[in-house]
Amino acid sequence: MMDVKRVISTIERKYIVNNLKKEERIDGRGLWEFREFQISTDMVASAEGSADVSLGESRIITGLKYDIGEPFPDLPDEGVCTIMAELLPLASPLFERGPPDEQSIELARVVDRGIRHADCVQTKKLCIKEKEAVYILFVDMYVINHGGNLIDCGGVSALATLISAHVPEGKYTENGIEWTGNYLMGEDIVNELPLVLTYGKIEDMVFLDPCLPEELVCDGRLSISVTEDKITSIQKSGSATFSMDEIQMLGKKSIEIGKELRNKLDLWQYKVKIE
Amino acid sequence: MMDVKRVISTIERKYIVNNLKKEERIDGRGLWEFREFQISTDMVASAEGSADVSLGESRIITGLKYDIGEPFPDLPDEGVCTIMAELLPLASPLFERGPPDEQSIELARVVDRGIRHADCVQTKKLCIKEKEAVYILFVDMYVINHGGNLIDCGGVSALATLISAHVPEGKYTENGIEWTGNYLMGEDIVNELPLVLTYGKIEDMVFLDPCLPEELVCDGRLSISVTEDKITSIQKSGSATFSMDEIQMLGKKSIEIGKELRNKLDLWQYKVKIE
Amino acid sequence: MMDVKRVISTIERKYIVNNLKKEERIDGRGLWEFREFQISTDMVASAEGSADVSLGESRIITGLKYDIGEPFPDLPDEGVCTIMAELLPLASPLFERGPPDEQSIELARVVDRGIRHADCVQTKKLCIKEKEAVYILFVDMYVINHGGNLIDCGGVSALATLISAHVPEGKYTENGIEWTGNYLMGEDIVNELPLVLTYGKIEDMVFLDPCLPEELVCDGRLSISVTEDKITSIQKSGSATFSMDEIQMLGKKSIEIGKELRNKLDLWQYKVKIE
Amino acid sequence: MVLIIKDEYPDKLFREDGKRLDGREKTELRPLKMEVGVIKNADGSAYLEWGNNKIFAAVYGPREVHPHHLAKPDRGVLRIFYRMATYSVFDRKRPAPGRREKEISMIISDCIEPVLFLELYPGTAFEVFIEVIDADGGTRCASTTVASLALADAGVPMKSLVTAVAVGKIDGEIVVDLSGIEDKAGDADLPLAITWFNDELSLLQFDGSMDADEFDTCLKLGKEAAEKIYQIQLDALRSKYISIQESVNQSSNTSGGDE
Amino acid sequence: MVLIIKDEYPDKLFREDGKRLDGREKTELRPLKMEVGVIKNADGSAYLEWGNNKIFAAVYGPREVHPHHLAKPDRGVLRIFYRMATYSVFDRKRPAPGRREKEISMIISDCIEPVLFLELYPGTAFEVFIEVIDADGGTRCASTTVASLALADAGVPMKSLVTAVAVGKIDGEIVVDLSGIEDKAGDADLPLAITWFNDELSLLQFDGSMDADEFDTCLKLGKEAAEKIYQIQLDALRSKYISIQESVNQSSNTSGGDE
Amino acid sequence: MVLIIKDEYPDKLFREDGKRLDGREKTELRPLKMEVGVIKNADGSAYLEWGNNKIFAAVYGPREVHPHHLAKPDRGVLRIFYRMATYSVFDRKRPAPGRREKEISMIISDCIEPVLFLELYPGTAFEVFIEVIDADGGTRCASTTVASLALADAGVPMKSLVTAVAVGKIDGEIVVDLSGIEDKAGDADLPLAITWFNDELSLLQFDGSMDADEFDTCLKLGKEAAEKIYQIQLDALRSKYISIQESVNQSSNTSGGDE
Repeated sequence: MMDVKRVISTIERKYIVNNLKKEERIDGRGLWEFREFQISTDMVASAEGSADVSLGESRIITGLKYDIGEPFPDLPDEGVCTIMAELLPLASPLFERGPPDEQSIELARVVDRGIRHADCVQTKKLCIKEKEAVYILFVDMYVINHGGNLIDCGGVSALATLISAHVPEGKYTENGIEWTGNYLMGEDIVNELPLVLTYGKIEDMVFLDPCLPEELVCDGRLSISVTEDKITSIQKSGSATFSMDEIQMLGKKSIEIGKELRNKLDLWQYKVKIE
Repeated sequence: MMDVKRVISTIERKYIVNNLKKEERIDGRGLWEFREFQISTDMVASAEGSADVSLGESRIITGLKYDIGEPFPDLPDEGVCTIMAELLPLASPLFERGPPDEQSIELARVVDRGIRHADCVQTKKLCIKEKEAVYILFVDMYVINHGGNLIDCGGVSALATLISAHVPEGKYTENGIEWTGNYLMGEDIVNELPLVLTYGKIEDMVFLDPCLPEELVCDGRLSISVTEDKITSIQKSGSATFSMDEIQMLGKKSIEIGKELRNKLDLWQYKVKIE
Repeated sequence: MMDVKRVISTIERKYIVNNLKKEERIDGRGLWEFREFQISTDMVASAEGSADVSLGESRIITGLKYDIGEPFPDLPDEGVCTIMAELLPLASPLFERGPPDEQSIELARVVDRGIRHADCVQTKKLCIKEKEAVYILFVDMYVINHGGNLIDCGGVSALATLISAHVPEGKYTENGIEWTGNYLMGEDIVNELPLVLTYGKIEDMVFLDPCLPEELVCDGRLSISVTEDKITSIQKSGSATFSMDEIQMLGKKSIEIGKELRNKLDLWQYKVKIE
Repeated sequence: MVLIIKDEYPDKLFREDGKRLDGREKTELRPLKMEVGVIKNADGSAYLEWGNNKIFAAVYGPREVHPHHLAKPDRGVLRIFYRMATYSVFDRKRPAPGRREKEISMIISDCIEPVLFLELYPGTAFEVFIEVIDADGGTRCASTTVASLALADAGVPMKSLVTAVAVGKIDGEIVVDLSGIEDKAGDADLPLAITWFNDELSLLQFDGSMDADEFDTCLKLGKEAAEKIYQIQLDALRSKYISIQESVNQSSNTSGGDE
Repeated sequence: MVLIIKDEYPDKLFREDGKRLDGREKTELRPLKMEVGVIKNADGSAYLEWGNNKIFAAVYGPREVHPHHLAKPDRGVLRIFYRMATYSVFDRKRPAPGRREKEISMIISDCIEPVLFLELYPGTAFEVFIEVIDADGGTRCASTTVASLALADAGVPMKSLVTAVAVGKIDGEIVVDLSGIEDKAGDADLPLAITWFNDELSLLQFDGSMDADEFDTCLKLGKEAAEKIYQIQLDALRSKYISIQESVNQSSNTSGGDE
Repeated sequence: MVLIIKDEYPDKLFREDGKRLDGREKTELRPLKMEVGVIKNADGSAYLEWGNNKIFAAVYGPREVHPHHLAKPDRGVLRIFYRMATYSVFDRKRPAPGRREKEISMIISDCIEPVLFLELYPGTAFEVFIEVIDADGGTRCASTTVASLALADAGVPMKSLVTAVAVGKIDGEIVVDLSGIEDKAGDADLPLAITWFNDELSLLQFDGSMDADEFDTCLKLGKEAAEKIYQIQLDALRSKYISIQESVNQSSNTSGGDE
């Protein structure tokens, strides 16, 4: 496995670095440019929401299931949304079989944190009866092809899945929780639209949305989640270090690029219509 | 481990094949002949039913335990019968320690499926109170010696165990489930007597009840479960392929041989008597 | 790992044995002498009781947590005290990562058994309401440095932890279990003070409290738990065998040395005072 | 606690007009679509939609076997890893692979192995990863069919493709290609697979209750259905070849070839 | 939910006539039966019935150690795997081996190792698998006893057999060979094992509360009981030898030897 | 069932006098104490108390990597194992290491790796075991700080120490070094670490909601706080050196050196 990485390192690293020094990317993009997003939603009939999102050659298929459980004692009127990710060995010779590894956990966690602190999921609307019954949403991401920067692909995938959700609405009665015949959809579940932006760093060069060859040779990454005008989450990974100035610059840039991407993707179009 | 298999392959395969071509078995049997069954039952004092069954040199000791639980929501008035199998490393140098492997799962599943679709276990009689309390029977098979064709040995072992069962009869009361002092036994639990018959295939030759050397060199197996006049389950395993004609012939033959074996074994004799 | 042990074996075993033959220990102690105990308690703010105990270079930090659960059906008015031990890889190059290994299980079990049969923990005082609610105490031992004879160090560590306990006292009410504002402390929880004494055996020589080099080369160990005048538990480990005479001698000696140690340690001083 | 949604298992699995609930005739297949080369990182891959089933298969190999002790000195091994996404079924599946997934993996492996020349690849493994994204009855047949296609896409030498389909009994009648609801509410299920190089069955399972005559009918109908599916597999391979052809032609056009 | 069966722990563990509930005297053993060579595939094996205990032991080795890092370059290793069948106890045991089973395995291993010449088998393992089919108190002693017999049956060089038995205290009286009910309702339990080559104890455990005198009595009674069991072990080995002898004689007779 | 203790999360996290609940100013650190060489068996070790946090770190290496396949032929690997004692938190933690512990281990590893010269140790590992005995907010920063100290104590060549501290927002105000209660009831948490050799950040996490200006303030205050902690780390290393010095002097005195 790691041999692949090493071979790429020695051959491609120089080439990638030399390009970056000229502010060029190996796939022709500018330093602050995303690859193309492709999105389709609600294509999984068994799920109560789903999205198939590609970012360049990275592809993640996400689905939503729900359960009804008791709320946490300290949040008696709030539902719960959990994010899981699996880097399927189907998706890359770099991924191994077995229980979720560190990379899978990181993917789920960074996407989760970007959402959690952004007032994205309307947890209070996911309460059926205080202290008794709330929705638990499971947003499960499966990586189908690994083309680099799974985090940003996963962030959009999770968000599109939540927006496409159609969860049967329950009413608390003496006999249990009965279906009203309606569904919780779109803004019943989602409020803010946080996006996560990931930057690679090689030597002293920083760039947005690393593709796979860049990701394999980079020293580290920084993922920043943003809403319309706030930073809601940051995660550094890898052995790179960042200067204070770089961090401040990337914070501001993320809010700015996030705004553009949010407009371009127009995720609310993925709300489903049920007659 | 696998070395054993390989060594046998090269030395014995030819010998076995040559014999089969003359419609002879290495242990002198005919192509459609079972080895001897030996059965004793209810010898485990801690179990609510048990059987020690040998088929040639294969030996499986099976016990029954019960629990009381809630029924599945879609079958509110039916008890549950689960089958487990463990290929103990005690039984053969071919078996490894660790959680149940594919072979153990296959043994349990084929025996289970033969029973499940044959109206064998009287699941409705295992209901104590609809929607509230049903019996869960655990039929656990332990392989003590591996002499080939564990499936057919296990099938008889599970059936004899169920027939020998003596499960305390519970009555639903306000204070819980109380023992009536009686037991569920024999036909309270078992109705039909399905048997499973396993055939080996080497090259284009098919034969009943493979012994261990035959099993180790054969290309594949076909297990067919039958009641008095119906086929209730089939499982092919291994890399052999079977022609349509072979399959049809084996289906008819299984019903026929099953009838003989059922008469010979006379399994109802193992119903226990409790004064 | 085991290489370390083997190297020590060949080099040090002779030296240790030769010394023992002259009734001398490599650290200058007599055959029936303990190394120094150092004890401090209640230093973990998050725990409801804790102790940091060193025996020579062995060091174990133990903490107490509690939960409230249902009693076992056959002991409806008794709380439960469980002991766990973990040999942290932090503590020695001999310890490996992973789930508790045999040595950890042994440490926990021997300490547990010494306590269990000695009328040490006042399980009846840990009952809040018969059949409904009892305390479950978790006494968890972490080995911070391994200097030999973890068992005797752990025994004192567990006992000091229990004595230092301050568990919120619960009262059963219609609305659940409410805190009375008081704590269960000291003799509310502990009655007898059992101590465990471990002996090493090399060839035909027996000695108290093996230090690490002695433990690594010895043929076996014998741990004896004693109260004021009774033996309450014995555990032999390793491949040494003991003659009847040796066993009888060690039984008597343990009661005697236990008495001295109990006086010297004066464990009741570690009861906490809460104003 | 569960949300109570009145259970909608139909009383009958045939409509008044004699057709099945989804409008099919007894021997009609559900809509079926296949594509190869869908996962760039894999040595070969395929995607299938069959009714509401949506399944990916990716092939890696021949490559080193992990753990090593599973390697065989005299031949290659075929390892199938069948997995279902948590959201592919009505009640969320637990994330860890379960018993059932391991069992189906083994069945698919036994079913495909006869068409491979594993003796040519000693010490190595072909690993086929199958991910069921959406499940709607018959996933083991659909997975076998798509996995066989992915192996062909990977250029692994094969004696033939393998094609699988289920026949079954619903409301006492024999039908082919059970849908999810027919599978659950039906009386019997008989998945089979055909290895075309010898026209034999490499998968045969059965659960239900049938006499010998019914059983013979099932086998006959199963083979007929498999033949139709086989054509769709071949088309999927051909269309990749064609699209490569076209892109070659196109690029020679664009680059101004002298036709 | 559980089925409520009134609990039948007796108030007293002695009958009016001074005998134990199963009619035994204080120093009397439960019925005890052993047989060797019961598992054909194993290098050596033994079966034991002791009261309601029913236990198999099988020996494989000397053979390669898996995983390799457990092998020792300068000696063989003895690996004991003690397991209980799910149905061998009143409440069904969970199928996976638990903590207790691992602990007892280690105890039995420590107990038997002193009689082996492991230094003669560097890099290899003797693996002893013990399966408790029915449990009725004292399974660790019974398992030690039957495992030692299986090793002898395997022809593994041994300094002597090992024999184990429990002594205990019930209703304040010291008795040998506790039954299941005496074990649960009794006051103290002291399993011990004797390695006959040096007449020492290789297993010694104790849980209860005893003063030094009681303890001495236990040791004495334990040794006396072990001596009786040892004879039964020896008989089991002899009867195999005899039956081999007989079959040899018989076959030479049948084949018409010239006596 | 749980014992109902009225929850005592305060409404406000500042007192009337403008100080924090534990009496600190906004930019004041909790009491902080470090010591090296506390675990004799380790190649290097350190202990830290920071508020109520109590944390041990031990370093082993360079040593062989288990399992072998994690070794890298061209450089050493740094492996961090962060663990919390079951009793280090309010609700007993489950004994097995959880997801969160693995995640924090990875974060700490990424954070410390930049100061090491791993390329000098091909094929080997430095393993750092961190045990949180008592937890009180900010354990990842405290663990990073104490692990870096333990590596220095082990004599591992380093470009510089690493120092970590959290900045956060409580009741709308930015403060440094969040206590446990501030962490739980506060609005935002921003742990960072500084690698002194290049004055850059090797750890940066953030959860909360801040605009760009607030964020800049956090970074500034974080760096100032880290500088104070760095001095305490240096003191801990110096005092070991001094105590070695003293004991050397002392022993030369006692042995009657000729000063």
